[in-house]
Amino acid sequence: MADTIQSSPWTDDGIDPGAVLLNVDNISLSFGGVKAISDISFDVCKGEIRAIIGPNGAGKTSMLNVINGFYQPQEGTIMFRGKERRSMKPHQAVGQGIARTFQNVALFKGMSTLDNIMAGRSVMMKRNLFWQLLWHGPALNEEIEHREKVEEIIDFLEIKHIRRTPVGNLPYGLQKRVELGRALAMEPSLLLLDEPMAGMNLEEKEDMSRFVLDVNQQFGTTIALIEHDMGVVMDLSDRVVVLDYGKKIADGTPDEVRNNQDVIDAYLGVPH
Amino acid sequence: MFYRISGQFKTDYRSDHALFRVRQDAVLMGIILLFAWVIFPFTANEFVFQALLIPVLIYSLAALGLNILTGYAGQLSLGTGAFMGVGAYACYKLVTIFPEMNLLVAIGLSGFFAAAVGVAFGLPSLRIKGFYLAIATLAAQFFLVWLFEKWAWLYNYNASGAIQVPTIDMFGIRVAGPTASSFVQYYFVLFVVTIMTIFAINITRGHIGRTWKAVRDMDIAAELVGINLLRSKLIAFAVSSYIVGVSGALFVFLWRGAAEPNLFDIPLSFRVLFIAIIGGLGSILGNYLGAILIVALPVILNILPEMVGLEINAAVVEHLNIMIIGALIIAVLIIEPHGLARFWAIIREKLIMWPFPH
Amino acid sequence: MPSTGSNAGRVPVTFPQYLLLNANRFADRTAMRHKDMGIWQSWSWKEQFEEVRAFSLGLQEKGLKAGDKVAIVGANRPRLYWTFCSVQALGAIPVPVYADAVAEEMAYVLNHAGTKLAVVQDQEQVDKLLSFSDDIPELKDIIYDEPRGLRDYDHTHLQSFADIQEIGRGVLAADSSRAAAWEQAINDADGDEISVFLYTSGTTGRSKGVILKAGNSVKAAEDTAKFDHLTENDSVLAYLPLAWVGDHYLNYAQGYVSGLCMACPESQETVQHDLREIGPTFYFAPPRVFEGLLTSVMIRMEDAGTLKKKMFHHFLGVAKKYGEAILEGRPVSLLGRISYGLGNILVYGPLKNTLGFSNIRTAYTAGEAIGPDLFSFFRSLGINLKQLYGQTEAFLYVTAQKDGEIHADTVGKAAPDVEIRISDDGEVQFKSPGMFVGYYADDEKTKETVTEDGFVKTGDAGIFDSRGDLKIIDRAKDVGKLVNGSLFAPKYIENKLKFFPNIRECVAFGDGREFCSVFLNIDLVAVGNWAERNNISYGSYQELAGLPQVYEMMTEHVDQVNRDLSNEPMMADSQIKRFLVLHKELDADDGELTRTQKVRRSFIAERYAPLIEALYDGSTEKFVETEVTYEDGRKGRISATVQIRDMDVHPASSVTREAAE
Amino acid sequence: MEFLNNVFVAPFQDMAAAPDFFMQVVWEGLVSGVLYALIALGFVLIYKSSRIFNFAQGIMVVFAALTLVGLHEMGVPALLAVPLTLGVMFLLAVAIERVVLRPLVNQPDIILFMATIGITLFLIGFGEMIFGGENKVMITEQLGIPTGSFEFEPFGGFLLIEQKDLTAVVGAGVLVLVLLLFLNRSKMGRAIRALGDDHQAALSVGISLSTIWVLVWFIAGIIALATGIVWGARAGVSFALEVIAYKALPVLMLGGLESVTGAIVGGLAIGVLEKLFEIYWGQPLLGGNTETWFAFVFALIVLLFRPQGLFGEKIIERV
Repeated sequence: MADTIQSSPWTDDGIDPGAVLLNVDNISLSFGGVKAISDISFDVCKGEIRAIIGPNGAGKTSMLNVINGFYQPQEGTIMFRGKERRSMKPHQAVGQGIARTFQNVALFKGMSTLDNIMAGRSVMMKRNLFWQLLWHGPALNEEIEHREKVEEIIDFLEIKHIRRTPVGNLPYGLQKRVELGRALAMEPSLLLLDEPMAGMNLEEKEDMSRFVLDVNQQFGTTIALIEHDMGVVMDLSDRVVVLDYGKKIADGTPDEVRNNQDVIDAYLGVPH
Repeated sequence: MFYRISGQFKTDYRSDHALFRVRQDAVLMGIILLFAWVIFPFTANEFVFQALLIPVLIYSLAALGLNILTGYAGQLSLGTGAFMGVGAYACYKLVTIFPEMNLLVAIGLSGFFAAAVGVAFGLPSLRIKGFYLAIATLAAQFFLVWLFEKWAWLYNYNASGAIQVPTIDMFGIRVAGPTASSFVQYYFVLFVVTIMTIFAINITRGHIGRTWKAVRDMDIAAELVGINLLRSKLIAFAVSSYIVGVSGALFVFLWRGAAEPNLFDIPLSFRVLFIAIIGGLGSILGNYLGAILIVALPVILNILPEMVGLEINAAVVEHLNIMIIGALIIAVLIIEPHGLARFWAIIREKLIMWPFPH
Repeated sequence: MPSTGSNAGRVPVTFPQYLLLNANRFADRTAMRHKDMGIWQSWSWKEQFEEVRAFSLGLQEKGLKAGDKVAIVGANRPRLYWTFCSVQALGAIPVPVYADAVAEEMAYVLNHAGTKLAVVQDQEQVDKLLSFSDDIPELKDIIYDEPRGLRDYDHTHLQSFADIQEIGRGVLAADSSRAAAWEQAINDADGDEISVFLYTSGTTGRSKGVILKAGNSVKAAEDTAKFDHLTENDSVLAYLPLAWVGDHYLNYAQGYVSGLCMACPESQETVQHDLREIGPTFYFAPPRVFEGLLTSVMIRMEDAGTLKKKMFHHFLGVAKKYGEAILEGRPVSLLGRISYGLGNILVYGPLKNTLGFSNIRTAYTAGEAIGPDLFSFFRSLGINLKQLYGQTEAFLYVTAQKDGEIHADTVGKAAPDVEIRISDDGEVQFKSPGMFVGYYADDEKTKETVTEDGFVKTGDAGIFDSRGDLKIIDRAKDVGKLVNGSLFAPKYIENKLKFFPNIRECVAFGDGREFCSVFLNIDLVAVGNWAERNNISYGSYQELAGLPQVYEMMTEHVDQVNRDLSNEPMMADSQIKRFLVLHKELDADDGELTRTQKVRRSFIAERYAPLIEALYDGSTEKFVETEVTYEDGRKGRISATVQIRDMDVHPASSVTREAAE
Repeated sequence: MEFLNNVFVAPFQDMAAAPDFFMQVVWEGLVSGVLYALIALGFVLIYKSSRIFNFAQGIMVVFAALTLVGLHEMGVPALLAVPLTLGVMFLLAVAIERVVLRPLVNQPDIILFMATIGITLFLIGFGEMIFGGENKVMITEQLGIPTGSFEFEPFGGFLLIEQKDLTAVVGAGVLVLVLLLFLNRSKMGRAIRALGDDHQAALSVGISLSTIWVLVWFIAGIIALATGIVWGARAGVSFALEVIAYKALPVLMLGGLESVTGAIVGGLAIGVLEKLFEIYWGQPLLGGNTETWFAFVFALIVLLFRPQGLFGEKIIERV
C-alpha cells in the first residue's frame, strides 16, 4: 500500500514551504567563446513547479546542467538550501537533494526497470564491499529496505507490469516514466525535468502531466522543468522563466508570461 | 519443458532476491556441484586433471576477474595476463620469504598485491575512456612483464630468470610442488574458485554491482544519479585484479609449477579475454562455459584425428586450433554477441515457455 | 487470537463465525494473498482475523449497526474481501456493486439497497460516487482502500481503510472487553441473519437485490466444498467481479468454509501472469475464457518450428484418444498409457504449466454452453474441468458434475441437497440449501419467481437425459413447440451448429411450424482458409457462401447435428429438415446482432421473412434483396439467389427411446 | 644525489658528448617511427570510415609480408609477387567485409573490436599453417631495394644511414602523400572521410557502404604490405613482427583515433623518443629493453593531462 509514502521525509530539507529553495544569481556559461547562458538570475521556491521555457538553443538544458553541477559556470553563484556554491560534482549535487531526468532518455539500457530505479538509490546505499561479498545479512537487509521504497515508486508510477523488463525493450513513453522513477528514487528536494513530455503522444503527455502534478502534491517535491509544449507548461507550472539566446526575457506566472510581448516575439522568431 | 515455474511465487523480498528464483535452477546447480565436487575428481585420470579440469577452473577464475571489470563495469582491459603475473610473483615472494605461511593464505594475500597494482593502473580510467583505456591497460601489460624479467629480486635471482614452485604442504598434505597429487590440487583449486565465485556473485548482484552496470551502460547518467564514477571504477579494478591475481597464483602454484616472465605476456591476456567474450560479457556463468570451450578445444583437436585414424602433425593442430578459436570468436559475435551465457539464457527461456516458441 | 470459549464445538452458521474458527484451527496457514509491490503479500488466518476485527471495530465506532447496508465497490482486493466479513460481524449487510457499472446503474443500486456507507477501492470509485452524490442522499460516508491521489480531497466524509482500522485498533487498546463483546456478538448469531445482497446484473429491466441468509449460504458452501473435497490446502485466484455470485461463492464463501487460500491478482491485466505464478488448485472460468485460451495456444504454436509443431499435434492426438479415459480412470492400453505419459512430459505438463493449470484439481465452467471439443481438449490434458449450473438465487449451485461423471452436453446432476424438477412447460425449478429468501424491496418479483410450494423458477428450459443429468437447452421464454407438440429449443440447436468452426452464426426456426429449419452464416476465416487450401477461388463472402462445395460442407455439419439430435428422445423431432446459407454476414450494424454478438431472432425473422417463407414452401431457391450498412455508415443493397437444401432425418434412436419410456 | 644525476644530468651529458651517436639514435628512431606511423595510419583509416578499432592491422602487416615472401619461395618472380600479394590483400578485404563486417553492422564498438581480434587469430593460424612459423628473410634485393649504406662524419663522428631505411622513409612519405591526395581529392576519398561523421551523408554520395569498406580495408592492406616489406627488410619476416603492431597503439592514443596527422606525428615522436629513452636511460639505468613499454607509458602519461590526445578536439560532454 502506498500509505507510507506520505510520511516519508522526502521534502525534509529544512526550507519552509514557499521560501526560496534555489536561487540562481547572474550565471554565465560559455563553451570556447560561445555564450550558452549570459547573466541569468531566477529563483525556485519550495513546493512550486517552475518551468523554464524558450525556443531551441535558448540555453535551457545548459541551465539545468549548471544547476546540477554538470557544467561549471564561469560567472555567478548558486544558492541551494541556503548554502551558496560556485560549483560541485554532479554526484555531490545528488547528495544535496537535486535529481533530474534527461531530454534524451538516459537509462541504463542493460538493466531492468527495477534495477534502474534501484540505481537511483545508490547514494543512500552504504554497505561496503565487505558486506556485499557476504550478501546475506546487512547487505541484503539494506537491499530489501530500498526495494520497498522502490516498489512504492513503481506502484506510484503504475509501471508494475514492466518491473523486470530490460528498459531497452520498452516503448519511449514508458522509458520516460522509468527515468522519472529513477529520479524520484533519489528522494530529491529539487527535481529537474528536462522535457519530460518530448516525443510523447497526447495520452502519454496527459499521463506524465498527472504524474508530475502528483509528485509535486503527494511528496511536496519542488520541480523545475523544461518543456516545449506550451499548453502543458501553462497547465502545470506555478511560475515560468523564459529564456532566449541564453538571456532571460521574462519571468512570472503563466498568464503574465503568455501576454509578454518579448515572449511572443521570441516564439514567433522575430529577430532582435 | 523441465522448467515448470507455475506455483513458484515469492511472498517476501528476501526470496525475491534469492540467487535461484526458480527451483529448477537450484537443482541444476546442485547437479553441477555434484559433478565438480564428487564425480569428476573420483573418475578423472592424471591427463584429465592436468589438461582439462584444473586449467578450466583456473582460466574460468581469471576470466571471471576480467569479466567483472569489462563485462560488469564496462572497462575494457587487455592486460589480464600481467595481473595474473603480479599474483603469481607476489605469491612466490610470500612463500619464499615466509616458508611457514599457509598456501591458502599466501594466495589470498597475493591477490591484494594484484589489486593494488590494478588500482594504480585503473586511476587513469576516470579521464581515459573506451579504446584509449584499453590501450592504456596494455601499458600495464608490457611494463609489468618487463618488470618480471628485469627485477631479479622477484625471482630470487635465479639464474634461469624463472620462478620455480617449491614443495608446499598444508595440514600435512602436499599441495604444491613437483610431487603434489593432481587430486589434491584439483580440490584446492576448486575450493578457491568456488569461494571466489560466490563472492563475485554476491557483489555483482548487490548495489556495487548495480553501480558498475550503471557506469557501463551510461556513465554520464550514472554520475548524475549520484554514483561516484572514480570510486566505482576503482572498486571494479581492485576486485577484478584481486580475482585475476589469485587466479595467477593458482595458475603457477597449482598447475604450471614454474613460470617465466613471458608466460604472462599478451597471448595469455588474450586467451582470458576470449574466454570472457565467448562465454559472455556481463555474466558469471559464461566464464565457465567459455573456459571449457577454449581449454577443451585443443585437447579435442589433438585427440579427435587420432580417434578417427588420421595423423596430423602437432604444428598443424596448433595452427588449426588458433584458426578455429579466431573463427569461433567471430561466429559467436555474429550469432550471439553476448556469448554462450546468453545462449544458455535463451535455451532456459525456451524451456520455460515450452511448448510455445516464445 | 479469538477466544474459543462460548463457541466450542458448535458448527458455525455465519461467515464471521467461520473466521473465528479458522483463526484458531488454521491460525498460521495463509488465508489471503495479494500481488502488490512486486511480491505476494500474504496474511494468515490469524492475521486476516486481526485485520477484519480492526476494521469491524472501527466501523462500529463510526456508528455502523446491525441491519445497515454497506456498498462494496472495486476490484478483487483483500481489504474489500475483509469488508464483507467486517460488516457481517456487526450484523450489517454488505452489498457488492459491479465496479464497472455506469453511474446511473450504480446510483440505482445504492439507493435501492439504502446503503449509508460505501467501501471502495480507489480514487476512480470515489470520484464516481461523488459525481452523483446528490442522487444518493442516504450515502453518508466513503471509505477507500488506496489513498493515491485522494490527499487533497475533503475528508469530512471520506476516510481511508487504514484510518478506520487505526480507530479499531485504538478501541481494542483502550478497552480490552470490546474484543470479547465483538466476538460474542458474532457467536450469538444463529444463521437467520441476512448475509449479503447480491444484485443481479439486469439483462432485463432493473437489477434485483437477491437476499441471502447466512445459515443458508454457509450450508450451501459446506455442501459444495465437501462435494469437491476442498480443504485448507487448496488455493484459488480471485479474479472474477466482486459483485458476481460466482466470485462471492467460490472465493469468499467456500474460502471461509474450507479455509482455502484466496489470491488477489495485481491487476486485471496481469491475471494470466498471476494465475501462472500462483498455480491454483481450484479454478473457474466461463467458456469464452477457455475458448480464448485454446485459440491463443494454437496461435502461439503457429510460430513453432515444423518438428515441434508436428510433435505437438501428434501428442494432442494422443491426448484426444486416451486423455479423458485416463483422467476418469477408465481402462487404457499400456501403449496408450506410455504414449500419454510421454506426451505429459513433452506437451501436456509444460502446457498446463505455462497456462498456470499445473496444480488444478477441480476446474469449473458455466454460464453458457461449452463446445464439446473445447471441453474435451482441456480434459484430455488432464485438467479436471467440469460444468455446473447455477444462479444467484440459488447462491450459485443448482447442479454440478461429479468427478468421473462428466459429459460435455450436460451440466450434471443436482448438487448436494438440491431438489430439481422440470415444470410442464419445460422450465427448470429448484429448491436448494443456499436458496434466496426474496428480492430486496420487491415482493412482486419474488412472488413471480418462487412457486407456491417453494421452488425457484430459473427461467431456463431444460431436460433430463437418460443418465438423469440435466441439460439446459434454452431460455424458457424462447422455447416453442412444433406443430406436433414436441419441444423446440432454438438456442440448443444453434449451439450445436455453432460448435463447428466453419459455422459462425445460425438462426433456427420452428415454433408453430411443421419442422425445424435454419439460416447459416459461414465463418469467413475458417471456410476461407479451407477454400484456399483446396484451390477454390472466391471473390466475396456472398460468393463463397453460395458455392456448391460449401453447401456440401454445411450439409455434412447439419447431418451430424441431426444424428446427435436423433439420439436425444426429447429433441429427435427437432432435426433440421431444411437449411440455407445466408448471402450476407449477420451484423450488429444492421441490427441483426446485439452489440454483444447475440442473434436478434425476431428482428431477423421479420427482415428475412421471404426466406423463411421459402424454407417452408418447398422451393429450392429464392431471390432476395437486402439493405446493408457499410463500415463507414453508408447504406447499400445487396441481392442474391439463395439456395435451399433438404436434409434427411435420422430415425430416433430406439435404445434411448426405450429408456425414456 | 647520484640517482638524480643519473636520471636528469648524465644522459644529457652523454648526448652532448657524442652528437654523432645521438644523431644515429634519432635516425634509427625516425625509421621505426615511420613504420609505427604507417601502421597507425591503417588503423585511423579504418576507424574513421567504420568506427572499427581494427586490432588486426598488425597481423595484416605480417600476413602481407609472409604472402610476398611465401609466393617468392614458391617460385613467383619478385615483381610479380607484389601485385599478387596485393590481390590477396584485396580478397582478404572482400572476405572480411562479407564474413565479418556485414553481419556485425550496427553492433556496439566493442563487439566489432572483438571481431577484429578474431580476425587476428584466424590470420595467425591460417598464415602459419600455409607459410610455416619459422623466420623468413625479406626479398629485399629482389624487389630492387638498395641495400648499401651512406656514411657521414658529422661533428667529427660517424653516422651510418642504410639505403633501405632511406628508401623506407621516402617510400612511406610517398605513400602517405598519395593517400592524402586520394582522401582529399577523389570522390571516393571524400566519401570515406564523410563516413566517419555521418553514414547518411556518405551514402548520399552514391557509393555503397560495402564498397567503401572493402576499399578501406584494401588500402589498409596496401599499407600493411608496404610496412611489411620495410620492416621485414630490417628484421626478417615472422610472427614476431606482430609485436610492432602493438606499437601503433600508443601512437593512436597520442595522435587520436581519427587524426591522420596525429598518426604521422605521433608515430615519429614515439619512434624517436623510445629509442632515446632506451639508449640514454633504459640501458644504463633499467637494464634495457624498455622499448616494449615506453611508448605505452609515455602515451598514458600524456593522456592523463590531455585526455583528447595531442590532436583531438576538446570533448564537451552533453546530456
